[in-house]
Parts: sequence; C-alpha cells; structure tokens
Amino acid sequence: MENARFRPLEYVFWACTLLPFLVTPSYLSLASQVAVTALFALSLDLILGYAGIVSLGHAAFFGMGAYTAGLIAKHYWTEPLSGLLVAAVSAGVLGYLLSHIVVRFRHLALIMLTMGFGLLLAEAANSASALTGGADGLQGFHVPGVLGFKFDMFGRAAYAYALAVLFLCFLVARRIIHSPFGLALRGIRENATRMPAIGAPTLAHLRKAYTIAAVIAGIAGAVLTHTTSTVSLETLSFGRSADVLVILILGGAGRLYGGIIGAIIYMVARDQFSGVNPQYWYFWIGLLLVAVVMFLPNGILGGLRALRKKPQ
Amino acid sequence: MALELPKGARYALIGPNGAGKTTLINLLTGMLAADSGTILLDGADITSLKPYQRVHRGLARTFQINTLFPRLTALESVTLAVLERDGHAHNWWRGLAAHRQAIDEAAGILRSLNIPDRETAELAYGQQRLLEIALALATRPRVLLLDEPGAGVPRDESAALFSAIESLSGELTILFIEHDMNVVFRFASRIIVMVGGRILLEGSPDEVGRDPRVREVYLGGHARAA
Amino acid sequence: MLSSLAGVLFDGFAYGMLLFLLSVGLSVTLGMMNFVNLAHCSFAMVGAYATFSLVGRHGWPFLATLPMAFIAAAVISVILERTLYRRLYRASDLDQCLFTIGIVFISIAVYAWFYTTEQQSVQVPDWLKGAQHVGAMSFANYRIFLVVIGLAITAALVLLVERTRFGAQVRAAVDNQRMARGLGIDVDRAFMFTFALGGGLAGLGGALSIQMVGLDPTFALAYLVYVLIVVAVGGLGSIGGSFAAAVVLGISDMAGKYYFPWLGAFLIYLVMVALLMWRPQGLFGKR
Amino acid sequence: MLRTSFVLAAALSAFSVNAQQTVKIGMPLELSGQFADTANQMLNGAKTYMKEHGDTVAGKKIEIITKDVGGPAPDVAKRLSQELVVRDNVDILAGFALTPNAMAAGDVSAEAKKFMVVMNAATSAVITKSPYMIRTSVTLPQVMETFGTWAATKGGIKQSYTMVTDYGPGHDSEAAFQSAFKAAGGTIVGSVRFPVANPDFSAFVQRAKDISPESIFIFIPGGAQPAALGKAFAERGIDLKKTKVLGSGETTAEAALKSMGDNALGIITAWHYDYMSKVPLNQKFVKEYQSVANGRNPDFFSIGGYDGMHAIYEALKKTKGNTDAQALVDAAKGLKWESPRGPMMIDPETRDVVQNVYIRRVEKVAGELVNVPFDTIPMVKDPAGERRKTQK
Repeated sequence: MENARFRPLEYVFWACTLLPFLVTPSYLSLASQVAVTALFALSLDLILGYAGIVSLGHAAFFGMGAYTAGLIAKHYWTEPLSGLLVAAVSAGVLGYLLSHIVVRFRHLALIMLTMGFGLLLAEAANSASALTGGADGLQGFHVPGVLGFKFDMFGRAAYAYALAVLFLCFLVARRIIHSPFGLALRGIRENATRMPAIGAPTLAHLRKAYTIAAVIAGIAGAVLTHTTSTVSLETLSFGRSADVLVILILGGAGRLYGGIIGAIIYMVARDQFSGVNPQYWYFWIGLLLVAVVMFLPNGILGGLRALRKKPQ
Repeated sequence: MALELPKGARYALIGPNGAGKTTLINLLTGMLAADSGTILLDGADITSLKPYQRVHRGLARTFQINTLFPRLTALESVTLAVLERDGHAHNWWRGLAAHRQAIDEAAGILRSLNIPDRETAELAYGQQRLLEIALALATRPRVLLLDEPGAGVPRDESAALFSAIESLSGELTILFIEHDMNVVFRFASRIIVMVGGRILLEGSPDEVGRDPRVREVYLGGHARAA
Repeated sequence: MLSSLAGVLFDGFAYGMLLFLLSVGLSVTLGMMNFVNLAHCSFAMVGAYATFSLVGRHGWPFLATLPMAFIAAAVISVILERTLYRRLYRASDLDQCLFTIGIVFISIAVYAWFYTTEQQSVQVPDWLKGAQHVGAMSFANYRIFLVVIGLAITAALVLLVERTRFGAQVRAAVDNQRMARGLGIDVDRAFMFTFALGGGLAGLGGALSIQMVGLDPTFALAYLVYVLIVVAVGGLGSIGGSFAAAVVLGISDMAGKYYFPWLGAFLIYLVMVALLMWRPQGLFGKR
Repeated sequence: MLRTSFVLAAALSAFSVNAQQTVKIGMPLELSGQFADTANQMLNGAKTYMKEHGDTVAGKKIEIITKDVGGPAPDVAKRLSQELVVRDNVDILAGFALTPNAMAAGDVSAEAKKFMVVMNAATSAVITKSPYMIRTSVTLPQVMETFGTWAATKGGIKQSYTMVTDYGPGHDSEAAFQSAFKAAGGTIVGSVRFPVANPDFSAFVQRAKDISPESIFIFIPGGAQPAALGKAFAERGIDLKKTKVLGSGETTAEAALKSMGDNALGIITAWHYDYMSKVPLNQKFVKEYQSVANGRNPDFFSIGGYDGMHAIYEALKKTKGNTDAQALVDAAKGLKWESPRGPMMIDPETRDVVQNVYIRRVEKVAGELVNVPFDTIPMVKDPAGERRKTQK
C-alpha cells in the first residue's frame, strides 16, 4: 500500500514555494501565474495521470471558472473567495454534463471529442460577445483584493492567494489519490477491461473523476481572473488546453507533483528564454521538450525516478 | 442452447478451439451483449444488467490471458476488488488505511493462495494466474467462471493451482474452461462439451468419456494417437 | 440557387482534397506504427516554403516546384525518422506527443528566423487564375486543378497499396505489425518509405495550400487541428477513410456555411463530434 | 514582509539613480504566435524612428525593453507590464497590437502611474483604461463611421451588404459602418459574419452574390484572410464593376494585393496609411524602414509604432526629460505633427489620435497595384470618444 503520509521531501518542496517572497520578490506575479498553471495541470493529472483520460479540451473548465468569476465580479460582488466557490460549481456542472459523453470513449476519439467540445465552447464564448466581451475580453470589473490584502503590482497578495488555493487543492487531490476512489482510478488506468469484472462501475468512477477535475480546473481559472482582473477568450483556447497537456507530460503524469514541477519548469524557462530572445524563444522551448523526452522519458519526475532506480 | 449450473457444482467446459467457450463466458458475464435469450442467476433475470452489476449479484470470472493491474501491488489489486464489492470504492475522502477490514480480508485471500505482495508486473507468471483467481474470489462470487486458469502454467504447477481451486468453498459454483483432459477428468464433477457454438453434450466425466460423438469431434485425435 | 449550391459544393470538394493531402500521411503512419507525429504539419510547411523559395526567389515555374516540395518534405521526414523518431517507437504516446510538439516549436522558430513572420504568397501561372463559367455556375481554375491532383494522387495511392508488393507489406504492417514481422516483412523499412511518402504528400499539400490559405511559420500549428480531425474521422491507417473524411468535412463545412452562416465557426467541430460519437473508430477504422 | 518591502524600496531607489541617464520604454509585444508579424512590424516602426532621430532625447538615452506576450493573453500582458515596471523599472509602456492586452496593461499604467502609448489596438474604449494613455494608431469608429457616411453621401451608394469577421473588432466595425451608412440615408440589405478561423470564404461570398447588392462592406483582420477573401470574390464571379467592394485598409494591404492580383482592381477602402503614398516624408520613411526591416515595406502597424515613438520623443522634449506620467501625458495632449501618413494630432481632451481618413481605390499604376487615394476626410476625431464626452 502506498503510504499516505507526507514525506520529508514534500515538506521541503512546499517550504520552498515560500521562497519567492524572500528571494525573488520581483517575480511574484510570475510565481502566481505559475501556481495557477500548476493547479490547472494538477486537475488534468487527476484524469490523465490517474484515470487515463487524455484531454485536449481541458481549458473548457478553466475558462468556465475564469468567466464565471469575472461575471460575478462584474455584475454582483468582488469578494473572491465566494466567487471562487461559484466558479468551482459552474465548472463542475459543465464537467458533470460533458462527462456523460466523454467517458464512454477511449483513444483518439476521446482526445478529439474533448478537443471538439473545448473548441465549441470557445467559439460560443466568442459569439456571445454581449455576455463575455468577445475577443476584447471581459471588461468593466476589478477585483481589489482578498481578505483585505490588495492585489497590487508587486503580486504579493496574488501569489499568496494562488499558492494557498494550490496547496489546499493539492491536499484534496492527494487525499483523493490515497482514498479507495483513487485506487479505483488507478485500477481503471492500469486495466479498464478488468475493472467491471471486479464489480467496478467504471463509467461512474470516470464521471466522478472528470467532474472533480473540472471543479479544480474551474478554481484555477477563477484564481487567474481574481489575481489579474482580466478574462479573455484565451482562457478557453485550444492553445491553453495543449499547453497544460505539454506541461503535465513534461513534469510527469500520474505523480501528483508532475504538473506542479512541469508548470514551474515550463513557465520559468519560457520567461527566461523569451526575455533573452523574445522572437525565437520557441526554438529553445522546443529543444527543452525534445531533450526531456530523450533523456528523461515519462516526464521529468518519471525520468528522475528511473535514473535513481538504475544504479541499484 | 440451454445450460443450468446447480449450486456447488464443479463444471468443466471443453471443446475444440473456436467452439465458443470464451464467447459463452463473455455472454454470461455481459461483456458481450446477447442478441436473444435470458440469463438467470438464482432465478433472477440478469440479462439486462451491466457486467459490473452481474458481479455484484455474485457472478465473477477470470481471464484466459492475464488481465491484471500491472503497476498495482497484489494487495492493492485485491483490496480494490474487496472495496468495489462493498461499495466503498466511491469513497474519495477517507484514506485507504481507514479501510482496515478490506485490507485484512485481501491479505487473507492472498495468503490462502500463497501470493506474495509485490507489484503485479513483478510476480511470477504462475502467481499472476493465481492473482486472477484471487481478484475474482474477492468479489465473493456465488458462481465463478474460470477461463483456462491453467493456461501457460507448467504441468507441475497447474496441479497446485487446481488444488487451490478445489479447496474453494463448496457453496461456490465453478465453471472452468480447460484443455488438459487429465485436469478436467480429475477436478470436474460435470463436463460440458461445446462444438461450433453449440452444446454437444453435458454429463458426468464417465458419460462424456464414453460418448462416441465426443471421441469423434474432440478426443478423436487423442484416441487415434493412443 | 441550386447552381450556386453546386458551385459551393465543388469548392468544398476542392478544399477537402487539400485536407486529404495534408492528412493522409499521418493517418497511415499512426495506424501502422502507432507513432503520434504531431509534427506532421511541419513537413507540410517544409514543402510550402520550398515552393515559396523556388517560385519567389529563384523564379521557378509553380508547377515545377511541386515535385520539389514533395521531395524536400520527404527527405526531411526520412532524416528525422532515421535519426530521432525511431528511438521513440517504444516510448509512451504521451512522450511521443511531447517530443513531436517540441519539433513543431523548433520548426516554427527556424522558419521564422529564415523567412521572417511575414505572410507569404506565390505567383501561380495565369491559367490557374480565374474561373470557368458553365451557365450560372462557376468553377475556379485553381480548385479544378486541386481536384484533379487530389483524385490522381488518391488513385495512385490506391494502386500502390492494393497492387504492389510494397503496398501489401504496408497493409500487413498496418493490420498486425507483429505478424508482419513474423512473415519476414522488413517493417522498419516499409515504415521508412511510408513515412517518406506521407511526409512528401504533406509537403505537396502544403505547397498547394499557399494559394488558398497563405503561408507563415505558424502553419505547423494552425492546420494541425484540421489534420487531426480528418485522421480521427477517417479512421487510423485508412487511405479511403481519410479521403472520405476530408470530402465529408470539406463539403459539409462549405454547405453548412452557405445555408447556416451563423453556425459557421461551429460546423466542422459539430460534424466531427457527431461522426465520432456515431463511429468512435472513424468512418473506415477497424479499431 | 518587512524585508520584502525593503528589497522593493532598494530596487526602486536604484531605478531613480539610473533614471537620470536613461529613459526605459517597456514594450510587451505579441512577438510569437499568430500575431508575431503584426508585433514585429510595429517594433520595426519604432526602431526606424530611433534610427532616424537618434537614441538620445532631452539629454536622456532611450532604451527599449521588449517582452513576448505570445498572442491575445491579457493575463500575460498584465504580468509582463507589471514586471517591466517592478523589475525593469521602465518609465513608459508602449506597443500593444491587440485590444485585450492593451486594456490589461492600461490597469498597470493607471496603478503605477506610467505614461502609456498604444501603437495599434483599435477598439475605441481602450483609451479610457488609464488617464496616462495616448493612442497613435487608429480607432475603428474613426475609419468605419467615416466610411459609412462617405459611402452614402459622396460615394453615392444606396445599398450595402456587410461581411465582417465574427469577433470584437468585426462587430464594432459592422455596427459603426451600418449606423453611419443608415444615418446618411443608405440601406443595409443583409449581413453575414465569418468565423475567426476560416480558411475558405466561398460559401459566404456566394451568399452575398445571391443577393447581388449594390455594394459589399468588408472588415477582416490582416494576415492570410484578405487574400483568400479576394480570391473567393473572383472565383465566385462577383463583378467589381457592378458590385462595389468597400473595406478597411487590411483588405488591400500589400500582401493581400500581391496574392489577389488583378482581382483586386476597383476595391475601395478607407484607411489612414498606405506605404505607397507619394508624400516625400513617407518615401523617406519607407526607405529608412526597409533598411531596418531587411527590405520589408512598412504597414499601418509600422506607422503606429513610428508615430508612437515620435509622440514619446516630443513629450520628453517638452518635459525636458522628466518621465513623470502626468507631465508626459500633459505634454502629449494637443501634440501636432506631420507624419508620413499625413497631418495628425493627439486630441487634448480624449488623448486619442486625430488624423485624415483617406478614401482609396485599387488601380494599376505602372504595372503595379496601388491603393490610390481620391478623397480625404481631414482630421477626423474618434466619434465614439466624442460621444463619451457628451455622455459625461
């Protein structure tokens, strides 16, 4: 049985997430967006890494959360924590509805259907510009801060907020992974044919996992909305779905920390490469991906684990 | 075709390759949809039930080719089956460790079949065949369908395997597919012979052994060779 | 109105031919080796920029550049296959995705470096401009040309696959790679040639598409979605499937936009979702 | 927390020492992805101005720091603007090809009190996001309402069918053209919107043809689409002598004309800049630009960047190098100058661009396709901005 207790390395890791406050205070805005992306990747990991659902349309839930949070701030109130809850619920409802279709499929059809629904939603948001602001982005709202802390240019409150939400969601995800339900998800990933033969309602499990992942993705989107006071179609775009998939695979799927490590490495690398070379940084990111697959197969965490095992 | 399995029976299902033995198991367990006909379990119609629902009614199976969870440990695999049986696998909030009973029960099943708790992919082949059975047993079946449990197991190990099967509760109805006639005649109380998708004959080992049609279609080769 | 529709449907068919050329290679290599090559459109871009360079900078006639577009893309794809891709055949699908997306990023940056990010176009001969008018119907010359090339290549591919030894090997490898190896077929070599052919056809498709959709370094990503849609709807490893899917998507997209323009952006995705829910393995797919 | 503020304070004081020698201009641009070319052209426009006028103004050295936003991503644009202010200590924010990015950066400009120059983003309301912002490009209502009025009056057109891309700027252009055209007595006989990602326009053009309207109004973003649309017109057999095609400058931009060929003859467009303009100032600009941009010709993104730098230089001259946002924006208000595009001004009230709108027709001049201007509406203010004024 996998041990559900926190390992020493995990304490060290989470302690390190506080370092940006002290060491790189001018990078806190970046850090907050890394935390949001990490949370988004974590939600994808729940379905991809643990239940084997490859999705190229996960931004649908991220964007749903982002727009819900934005619309609430614009039309009703700007207190973020309650907005976060509503955003989570709306993304979860969307996830639950789509799950009835999505989980019936596997392989390429699954990937393409998730992509198709994602693109349809993005197009719908573009068309409904009266509601969403269309290509100009949702305008006319400002989230001043959370619990009395102001979301300012330096990004202290933004990072604290994003990090706190990431950590809480991580605890929930970790709890799920180490629960009977988490074991069932791993069972589905390992062998979907066997599961019904041991009495497992596979589709019900997958629907539930998909809904939970949608909720967390929606929370990530809402945090982005709150910390930046912007929402745009980009939150729903194919590009964001593809990016988060790349980030999760880069970090290593099915390892809980893979999405977080992937988000840190991808976004910091992107920031540094594009700082040095704003026009051609794609080249270096491409090289990074190629090198990781060559030297650290199964993502950075997977590769490192294999390297550590080898000498023994 | 009509087929009835009385409680506690040890049935062997034999027939040449392509006779439809595995297909029969897939139909009974619902993994293939039946075009027509009914399947009753203890008098209740389970024809329209989904595969996992049939398992909950007490109909379990194993697979001819290992269909296991390679990167779960043996204990995790069997615990999962126990949890699914009791409906605890929906629980996503309490830790696994809180389900002590399920883990203990799974460990008991592994002990009884002499399966070490290692990652499934690292188990020896024979142990993996036993794990197939352990997974099915963990669902507490009333009827157990074993699809060539001894497939690929060396002869000396297969005897141990079938001894383990034989020692299972007498309440349990077992139907197994097997090609090794020694094993079939030693362990089965009844034998069903399938040919070309139909049941040719059902009877006691003696009756089947004597039947000329069986000798013709199935044992023919052996008879001539002998 | 009926004559307008005929014209629109013809245009959709021609558009479908372009989609077919761009995607058939990916369908076959995915079906054959289970290799997820998201960089397929980068090969199309290689062909497109080859044609652009030869026409625009070296003054070649457009038609003469088309074989060169094929060859350039085929050569690049074989070099990549021999040096890098073959190491990844045993890697997981996810690793293959990550690797080939890396190749896409690199190709975008490299082409932006050499050709800038400018939107490029090519000069085609005068006889490919304008349109033929039959009664009230009009058929653009370039689209007629696309349809002719598309049909000719489909016929050639079908003959190649159905009638030649190479084709038989490819079919065997797509059906069951292990069995094909058992029969003594050199699957690696068959795959290399298939890969070159698929890459070359993508290159040709890329070259032909400049006149329709323009060319800039983001081509490698912009058309990936459409190519994946054709491959998934057609079914893996099926030339006929890719052809049918490309034609169905091209025509339904065009006819849909004509009758229901307000649905324009949704059409191709709606059609894809409907077809995949009906046949998850694709129109002609076996798995 | 105490230490954090200390570090920040140290960083900020370092900046004020530094500021005595250089003025840093932070440009978060869309340098990769779909809009990479737009951003590159804009950046080259700014660089051309610096090449012509030197990199020192009012005793200060001008330094540009670019960042890549990667596309329409306001969250990234906002973060990069914040980082430019906090980490790189820039004095001025500039660039912004896309409206959502400009809107997001506007918040930073307002909060950090930084002078901001929008060099493209053309949605009218962008300018309201920060009191320290000016715009040197164009606004959609400025061109499209003007065009609508012109078409129904001087243009003598009675009917029009509108075709626009189905996204924010398309919707704005559609509304601006339709309302002005109707107000001036014209009739809209129908309308259609294209999807943003639309490789083939055949079906839409056929719809327009079925109605055979007197004129067709088009708004379509630059890139590959104008050429594809132009070809669809030719292929579907729309006779430009019978049906007048009206569009924005993107419709007949350089690349579009090149790939449309003679099909483009007769298209009428309203726009504020064309690189083929024979004005000497422009010819000098084009030559200089080509040497900066490896032979590329400038487009309206380039001129936005070029005039944006001009506004920054002139404002700095007026403030004698003071980079205080209020001082700079006050200096920029009412600036008037002769640009390669013609005379232009920063509206002292709205801080928005005031300029000529040229009505041009595609003609063949010495074997080359050229947008030939044949009418000018002088010094047009942003009509949407004027309406906002009266609302207040």
